[in-house]
Amino acid sequence: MTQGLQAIVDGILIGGVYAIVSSGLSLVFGIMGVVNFAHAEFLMVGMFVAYFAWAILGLDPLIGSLIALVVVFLAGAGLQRTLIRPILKAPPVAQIFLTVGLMFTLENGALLLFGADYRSVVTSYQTESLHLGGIIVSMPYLFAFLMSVISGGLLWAFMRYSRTGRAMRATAQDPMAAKLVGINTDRMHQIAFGLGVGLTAFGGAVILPYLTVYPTVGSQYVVLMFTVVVLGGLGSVAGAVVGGLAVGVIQALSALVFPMQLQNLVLFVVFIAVLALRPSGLLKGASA
Amino acid sequence: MSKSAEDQRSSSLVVSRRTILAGTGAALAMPFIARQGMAAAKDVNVGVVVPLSGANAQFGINSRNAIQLVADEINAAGGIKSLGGAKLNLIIADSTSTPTTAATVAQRMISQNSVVAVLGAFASSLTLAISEVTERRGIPLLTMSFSDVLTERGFKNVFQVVSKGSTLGRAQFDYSVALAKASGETIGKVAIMYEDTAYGTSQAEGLRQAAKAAGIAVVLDEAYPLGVTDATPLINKLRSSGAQLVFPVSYLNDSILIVRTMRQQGLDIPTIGGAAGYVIPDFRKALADLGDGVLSISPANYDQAPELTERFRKRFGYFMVHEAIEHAALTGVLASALENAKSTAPDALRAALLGATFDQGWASVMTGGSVRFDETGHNKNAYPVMVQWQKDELVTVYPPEAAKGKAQWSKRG
Amino acid sequence: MSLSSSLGNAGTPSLRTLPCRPVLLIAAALGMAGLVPLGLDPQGYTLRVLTLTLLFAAMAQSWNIVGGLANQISLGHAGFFGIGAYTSTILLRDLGVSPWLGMIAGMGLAGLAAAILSVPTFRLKGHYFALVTLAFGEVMRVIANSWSSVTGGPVGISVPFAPNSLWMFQYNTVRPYYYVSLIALVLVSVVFWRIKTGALGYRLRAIKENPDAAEVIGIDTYRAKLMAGLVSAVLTAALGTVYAQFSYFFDPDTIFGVASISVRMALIAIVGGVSLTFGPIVGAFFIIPLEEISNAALAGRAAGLSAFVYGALLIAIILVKPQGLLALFGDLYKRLRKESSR
Amino acid sequence: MLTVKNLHAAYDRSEVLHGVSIDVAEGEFVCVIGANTAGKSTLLRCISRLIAKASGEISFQGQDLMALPAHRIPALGIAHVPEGRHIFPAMSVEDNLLSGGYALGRGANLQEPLERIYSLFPRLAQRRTQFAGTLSGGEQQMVALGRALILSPKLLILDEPSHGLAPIVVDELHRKLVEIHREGMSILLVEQNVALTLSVAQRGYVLQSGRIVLEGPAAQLASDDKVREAYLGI
Repeated sequence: MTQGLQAIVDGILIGGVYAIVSSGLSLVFGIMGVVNFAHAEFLMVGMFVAYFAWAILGLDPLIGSLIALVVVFLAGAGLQRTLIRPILKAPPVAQIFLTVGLMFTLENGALLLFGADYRSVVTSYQTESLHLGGIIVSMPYLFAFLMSVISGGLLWAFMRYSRTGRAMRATAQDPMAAKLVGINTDRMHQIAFGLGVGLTAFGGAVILPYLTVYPTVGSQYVVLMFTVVVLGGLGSVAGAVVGGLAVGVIQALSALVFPMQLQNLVLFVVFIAVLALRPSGLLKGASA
Repeated sequence: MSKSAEDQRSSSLVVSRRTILAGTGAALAMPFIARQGMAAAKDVNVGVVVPLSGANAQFGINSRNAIQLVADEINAAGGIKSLGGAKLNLIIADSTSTPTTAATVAQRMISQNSVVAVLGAFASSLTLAISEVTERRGIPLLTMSFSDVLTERGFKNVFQVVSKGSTLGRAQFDYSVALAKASGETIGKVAIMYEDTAYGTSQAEGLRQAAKAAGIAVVLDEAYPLGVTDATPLINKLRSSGAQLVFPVSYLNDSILIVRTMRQQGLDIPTIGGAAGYVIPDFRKALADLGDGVLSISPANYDQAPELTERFRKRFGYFMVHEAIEHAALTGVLASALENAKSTAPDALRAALLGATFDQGWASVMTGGSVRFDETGHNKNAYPVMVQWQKDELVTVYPPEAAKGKAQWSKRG
Repeated sequence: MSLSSSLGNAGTPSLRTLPCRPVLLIAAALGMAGLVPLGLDPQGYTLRVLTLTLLFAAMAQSWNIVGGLANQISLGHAGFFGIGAYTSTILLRDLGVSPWLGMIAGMGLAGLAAAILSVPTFRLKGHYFALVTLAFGEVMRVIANSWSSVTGGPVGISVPFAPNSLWMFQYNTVRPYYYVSLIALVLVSVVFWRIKTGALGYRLRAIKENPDAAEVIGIDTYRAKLMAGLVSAVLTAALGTVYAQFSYFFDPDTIFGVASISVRMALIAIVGGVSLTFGPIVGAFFIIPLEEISNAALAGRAAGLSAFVYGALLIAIILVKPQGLLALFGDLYKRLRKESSR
Repeated sequence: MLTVKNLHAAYDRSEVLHGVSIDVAEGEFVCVIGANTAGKSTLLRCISRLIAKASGEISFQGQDLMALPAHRIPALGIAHVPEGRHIFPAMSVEDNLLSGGYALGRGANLQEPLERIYSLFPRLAQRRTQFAGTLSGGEQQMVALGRALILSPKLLILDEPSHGLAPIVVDELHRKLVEIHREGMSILLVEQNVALTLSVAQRGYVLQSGRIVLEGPAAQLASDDKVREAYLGI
């Protein structure tokens, strides 16, 4: 019983992080219709930014995450303009492979710039945990989860209530009509891409206190992020949240019954089954 | 330069002309490669195939650094004297993380650069793939990969300088039990956690065998996927297993995750790592004080030959990690063998590698102070050591003949 | 003026004889391809690279049946490739069965896997299809990695060493593998071309242009896609056996690799020109040597540089011509003609 | 206020408009009628700059529109209700309406115009929080119209607003248009429903295969024999 409860708690904590990391990917797809295979690399970039903010400026990664968000937002907006915008009307295969090329470039660019060292931060709370009854809640996970919840909430409010958020939703739902009401859809794409990769970088920064950063760290998350996003329904930020929590809990619970080795097998079987039954994800109809 | 190598070179030039005539894309590569091979007429070309990109890049870089250091020293001291002072000319290439590519790269070095031997390729899967090429071309492959299979297939041209994975696993177990006993603790229940890679599984098999032989219960025996994003489920299982010792066999990312998660959950049973992630400077940097006292098995350690390994630290700024030590030893062995063979012909070189005990210069940097290959090509003088993080240094604490410091068993690593 | 106009005129007759030109060209190329290895070191690097190029061209060509003709971007073809490689190698290792027979067994299993996979995927479109197939490849990898008693697990599996033998599909030199790969490429290309120009190709095109309209005029969408999927999977599995026999050793990460197999198969077809018969061939003769050149020229300098340059080149190709290299060559050809006729 | 001169436009390689010229004066209600493929929508899309491949002159109140990107047009006071409505289906009715005021800039007060729309279309007020995609066709057309009107444009462009609507709804819609026009807005209307269109507009153009073949006061067009034969089926 305690074990099951513990697994669910762990699953929710990690799932919240999956959600914020994946919602950026979903945002990019929802608004631009581009499947970005390089997306997980921005998680790596975010971790590096937060790492250097810690190593040079002495900032806790939870604060460094804001720097990561801003820096990667700007970089993403620039990349959108130079690389993504020219292929928005190209066939999907071309988009997929442009982003695959970007993935190679970012991963190996990081290797060239920072070397292959494994870096991680030392925080005061790295081994602390709360004991609630029989349940252990580790502090770094809890902080990462809370940061994710807060930023997820801010993203939701931004998309729902702000003028730019409304314009972004309009662009996603009907680009032509968006132009007709005076929305600069190019600008919206740029913001969406910047925000999408920025959020993922932010997610990377908040998990840095318990993880390690190295150039290929993004590759651990590629398949995971797509699983989350597709489970929730491509393009839906709310879906990414549901998908993230679902993946976290599935992983934690499957470890109780099956060997850890089969964790991803269980996940993918659930993934394929969900898509077979509900081809547009768990949250049908909801949109960015 | 030997006759056969000359032949190959001229044939490769013919080749390039024909392929250009044939108009294939591969022909574009030829001028580059042919020129590389031509650059150093009198040198002995040595192939270095290590991962320089992808997840294993760090280990590939460490290995390359060590090989470069040793080659530079040998060249500075006058090269291979029996070959008229020929210099070691390293042909370095990226194996990537794909065995096919690694094998192709090795093929290229043999065909285009006439390398006399190949060093590499850190990961066992890459080395196995390369060995299929070197064996068919009769070129010696010198490696520090752990895989048991490497020297158990009857291949004549594979030389493995380290203890095999299963030996490491057994030593990891036996040394730990001995250390526990020495501090008055009796071990009844242990846990094994390993990444589901060639390295993890073969070392876990060694641990399992040793536990069986010692009659000690393995209460958790769990493989997990390499590069997990969350170790919590694993540690939950460990906590409820009631093990007195844990043997995690993992690379750095997972090692750090495992140790941190254990500490967060207040679990401080002794942790005895399976080399890899537990014996590199980044481990200690990442965990700071948490890393202090952690034990690990290691196929070699820098405190065994400090006067040599300090040169590495001086040049590159970090202590000489085990894959660097082993690759340095291999380079030293290769140079000595070339010296003895007085020839770069593969047969002569193979004979020279098999015949002798290498205990001079960098060849002596391995545990036991020497290298001697048995008929399968395995270094029978190698044995693993138990090391412990004491402050920022890795100190050899077991077996007694190699120990440079005392094991702190009470300090719960 | 007179010179250029005469050049322009000279071009006209060759246009009239155009229909027979491709056949001649193909025959000449095949003849050349057949002769090339005779001038190369039979164990050498160039021959190995050429062999891999042909093999990857054949793989990309079989991917092209699903990815090009049926317009379903599969990113899980490594699943079928690995089934082929493992089936023949396990049968050879445990029962001594000839890899040629093992190849047929692997093709059967891959066909079965494709049929099963089609159930959850046939209704999925575009990105969803791509992602489910990606998951399929990963599922196969996890199974091969965990089922150690049969597959050898993460340690990998070696093809037992045997003397030269056609029946056991094992050779000490690269040359025979070159010819096997060449024949495989020709066969797969012929299958591709027959499908493309045949009834199935017509149906697939109709589905690609307008799936709803295709249903209305009585095309069984599921059947057409399933057929394409089956043929593609079966051919890919056969090539898996060829690969296993050629490389002698493989492990789950390699044979089921997302980047090294699945994405690369698709990438080669796309870079060359998707759904074109010569696209995968052009793509393979570009990508594989490009990987080699960048590794040979740059890997010794700085870690990651060669892979970085490779990625940047990919980006550049897609930005310059999203339709692929063949279209790019077509543009260049047109421009050259224009300039020479000016 | 709007002048289109010698406009050519093409999709891919085929030219759809071959030198079209029309104009709309301040406060005028102008319609363009023609067959399905005559190029009416293309003409309107050119004015809103949705089609890049166009040449000729388009000016609005002396400003050259050809030099501007699409998203800069609404701020000049031109609102375009596109064919097929193109509302934002997964946004609430109110968000749809508010999005119409985007061109007014960040600080604009949209509350007043919003109330005006609600009083014009009371049905929308009842459904303000509902997703627009869940409304009926007629209601969706109201949303599309309301989204254009919230801008208080000088020129309102409508493309087939009655398409696919029930006759009763169409009548109501046209009454609203007349009402809006009376309050001083210029209107440029494109419709299939020629009879109805000519009954509400003041002046009209007949577009045929990308060329203007006839123009004049609406009443005169409605009584023209060729128009009656070709479009009114009489």
